Amino acid sequence: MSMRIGVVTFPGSLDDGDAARAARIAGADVVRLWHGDPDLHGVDAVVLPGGFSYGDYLRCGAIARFAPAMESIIDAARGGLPVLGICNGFQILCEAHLLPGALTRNQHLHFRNRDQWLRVEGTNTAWSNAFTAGQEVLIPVKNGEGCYVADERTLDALEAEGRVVARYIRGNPNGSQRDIAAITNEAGNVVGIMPHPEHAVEALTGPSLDGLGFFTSVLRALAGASAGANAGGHQ
Amino acid sequence: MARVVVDVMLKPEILDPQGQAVANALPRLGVDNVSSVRIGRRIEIEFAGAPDLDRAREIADKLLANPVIEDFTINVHEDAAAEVA
Amino acid sequence: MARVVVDVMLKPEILDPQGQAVANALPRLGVDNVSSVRIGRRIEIEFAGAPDLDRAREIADKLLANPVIEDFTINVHEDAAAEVA
Amino acid sequence: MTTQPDTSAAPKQTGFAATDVLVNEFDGGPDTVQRAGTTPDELQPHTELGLKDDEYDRIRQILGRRPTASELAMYSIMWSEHCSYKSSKVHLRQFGDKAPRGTRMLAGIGENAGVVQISDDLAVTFKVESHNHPSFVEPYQGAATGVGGIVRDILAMGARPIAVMDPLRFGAADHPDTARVLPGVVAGIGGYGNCLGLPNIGGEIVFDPTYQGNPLVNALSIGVLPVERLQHKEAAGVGNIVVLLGARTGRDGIGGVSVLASATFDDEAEQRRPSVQVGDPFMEKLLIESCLELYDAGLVAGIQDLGGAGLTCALTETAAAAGTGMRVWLERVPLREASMSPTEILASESQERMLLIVTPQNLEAVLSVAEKWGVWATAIGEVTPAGEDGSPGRLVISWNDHVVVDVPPGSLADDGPVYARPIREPADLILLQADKAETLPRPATGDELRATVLRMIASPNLCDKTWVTEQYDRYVLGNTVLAQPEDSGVLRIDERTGLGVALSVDGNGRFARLDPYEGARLALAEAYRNVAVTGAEPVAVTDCLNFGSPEDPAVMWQFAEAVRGLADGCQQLGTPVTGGNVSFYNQTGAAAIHPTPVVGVLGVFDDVARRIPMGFQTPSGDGDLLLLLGE
Ligand SMILES: Nc1ncnc2c1ncn2[C@@H]1O[C@H](COP(=O)(O)OP(=O)(O)O)[C@@H](O)[C@H]1O
Repeated sequence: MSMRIGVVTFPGSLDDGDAARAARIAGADVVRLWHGDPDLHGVDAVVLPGGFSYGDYLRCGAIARFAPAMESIIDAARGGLPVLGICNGFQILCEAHLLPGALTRNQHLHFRNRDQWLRVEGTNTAWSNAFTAGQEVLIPVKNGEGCYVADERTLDALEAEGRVVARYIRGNPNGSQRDIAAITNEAGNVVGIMPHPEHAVEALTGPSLDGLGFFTSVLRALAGASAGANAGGHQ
Repeated sequence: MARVVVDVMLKPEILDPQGQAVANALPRLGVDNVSSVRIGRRIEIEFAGAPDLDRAREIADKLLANPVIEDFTINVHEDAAAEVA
Repeated sequence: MARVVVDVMLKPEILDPQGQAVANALPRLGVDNVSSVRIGRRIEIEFAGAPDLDRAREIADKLLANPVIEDFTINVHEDAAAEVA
Repeated sequence: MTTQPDTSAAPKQTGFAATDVLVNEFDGGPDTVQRAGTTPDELQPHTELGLKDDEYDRIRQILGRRPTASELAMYSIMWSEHCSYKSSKVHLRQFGDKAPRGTRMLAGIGENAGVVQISDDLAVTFKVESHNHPSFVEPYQGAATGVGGIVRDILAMGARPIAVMDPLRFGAADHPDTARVLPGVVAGIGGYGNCLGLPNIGGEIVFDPTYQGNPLVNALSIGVLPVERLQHKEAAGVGNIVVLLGARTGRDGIGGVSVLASATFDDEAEQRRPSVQVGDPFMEKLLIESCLELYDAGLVAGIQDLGGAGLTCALTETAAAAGTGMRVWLERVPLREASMSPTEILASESQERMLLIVTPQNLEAVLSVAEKWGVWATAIGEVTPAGEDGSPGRLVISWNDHVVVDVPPGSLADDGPVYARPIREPADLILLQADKAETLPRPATGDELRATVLRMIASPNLCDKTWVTEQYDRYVLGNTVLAQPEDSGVLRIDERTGLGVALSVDGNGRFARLDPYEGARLALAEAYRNVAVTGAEPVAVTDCLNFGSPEDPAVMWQFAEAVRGLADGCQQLGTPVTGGNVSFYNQTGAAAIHPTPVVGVLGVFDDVARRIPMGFQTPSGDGDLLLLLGE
């Protein structure tokens, strides 16, 4: 049975259709979720897409975090549901305290869109297990507030626990501390990533196909989990 | 040490999408007694020597506020002792 | 009418690129006695009835400020009579 | 009940804005139709509102009395150059007369935007428009609302907007004013377009001192629609409800269109600043989603965007197009400031609003879609019958039981003044043309050639534009096949079939200054070539004609020549002009900008996978043959 990935649309979500397309190309069934609906319709994983939810007025992600769908997602994520936040989705996950730290205004103060090289480091997550540690990938960034900040203790902990999922290489596009582009929570089911893997899934429209790995990862993780469950669970 | 605080707010007749977005979000937090929210900028300027109000006004006028759509007010804060939450 | 003002500023240890950009631009205006500029948000909340400080604190805490990077202060302004520039 | 506009709350004198003259309507309430009948000799500020004496006389003739304050404001807006095309109309006719409409065009000049069929079931709509003057006054908001405005034109045709482009002209790159205007304009275009989720797929950045006091900010948008979703602006169906959808109405940009875009632009700009509007791209995004949902549910009988001329334009155009009348209750319009007068409500340029015509049965459903998306929707009026003798209906607008407007809508929308302005070739043209390129020194040695090439590459007009284009999202929506640094933007329209389009915008003001006829043809040819070399078949043209004051015969000559050139070029290529925009009064004092026709060409691909990018293809690059085609 194929896996069902939910993609949430908030007012002001922009890359929701693209996230859905990427999940579909990866082989998932896509379920569109509405911010105002607390019912997650039994999906196996959730993507919080990029965009400017609620115009990103006040702070990016600050208002979206209180959407009824988010309340359910926060609970489910604590229970292990795989959740990927891309760009605005990453900001929402930080605002919801599912991930540590915050995303602030790019240090050069401009919105920046470019094709960006990343090094995937943490491959033990639901969303990055299809990569090999150290693999270099090319994925578009496009954000105005993508500068990741956290206190030194948090940053040290992220590094020590292998929770930095990806780092910017060959140039940091926004001033993120320690070149952080993506992180995960302790359990590895929740990942926030500032660049846009959903825009690197087709040769015609993207700079590479490297983004697909994030979506195939979760299918692998889910398949592994259900195979494990069928086999009577993990040791 | 003294600092000068410049508060920059949109002129009252100018649309404030930020404030509106916050006001619209409040009912979801269970808040229903707020009639309006306006969002502006607060800029704290620290001077090397004595706080220089005239200078601050000049900076505000030229750099901090956009006179087309914004007004500003200036205050001196002797080591800011506002009620900290 | 009374309004509650919430000032949200980045914590001192968080880099403020906007403030820095302003500070860097000052010498070009001939200003050389400013030692630092920080830029935050000023949020004016008007209540339907009496100003509700507790409510305002709750809103600030949950929505207006992100405690990871920001601090806030709250004040009540009785029909704002600050020095208008 | 008090009906007096609260003039004490009007906080400021805004220089030359319609409201200052009109808000002080009179002691007992607003200026009503009834009062206009009994006070025929009351002096009215028509000159301040940009109406000529004979134009004012015509209004009195049409109404058989003096206009009310609100009516006067409406005529001044609708008969302004910007809205009425009064100086350009006689020339623009050539577009329709010369180039064949073709079988693809579903809607053409006169609609909000031209619509071109690209497959059995899909069509695209595209148009380029100017927002020059507002962008000089307040670069960020001017440019942002320029994008917002053109996107609503596209939306009004029934299309989902899918991309934007931005042809820009600034003064000298090292001029201090350019340092103020350019970053604001770029940030505004990016801020609005990025937040709206529209990829930016190309544009132009040109520096020339001619634009120093008058930069050009043109914005193009393209949208896609199923053929059967094409929308119309007619307020058809007597008894249908008029619904205002989107943002609340405030004192934005009152007098903006008639003042900013229809008068010579000079130092008084300072005083006109308050007529700037602020854009809210988030609201526009909600407006787009709610309109599309309404279209798909078949709930819309007619629709018109609210652009520069606000409610005035939307009400009169929808009614005039249908020949019906309309009854509007202005006090129902949701306001940001309660103290607004009826005239202000009619003249407001508040952004992010649309006017819908819906049947009474559908009203509930319309309101609930709006509620779902969190936008205001308010029934403000209804469609009324045409006259019993078959004459068009009347637009009757009241405000708290005072009838403040009672006009034939066609007299505002269609029967404005038309001028055949005098034209005269600029006196300096012969001298300019005599100064040929052949007289310039040429690099004679290898070193000189090298130095010339380096200087050219480093010049602001030719250097890398990434510092601008990086601020625009080109990926969103996931259908961008080519964008910068390519000469055309290419979009996939249909994921299943690979159907796609190419778009290029080009213009060359320096060339047009030397020869506006050839300059316009050159702009067309360049855009046409840019589209053709991607592999797309060019099928349609849009244009934005940026010129100085039409009251200057030399400018008018440039305009006439450019239009003639563009129309002839389109005829020769067999490609119709589907829509566009005229921007006059681009000048500082007596000095007009270079005549700057900006031309956009749309091309179609059956399969966009066959597009040809401009770079050499790796890995096969080695050993490929280079061929030069043409003379
Ligand atoms: N204002 C702009 N907005 C978006 N794209 C732009 C803008 N200006 C230039 N571009 C893009 O940058 C690229 C290079 O521009 P330019 O140097 O003007 O190219 P060319 O001279 O070949 O027309 C093109 O793809 C063009 O579409």
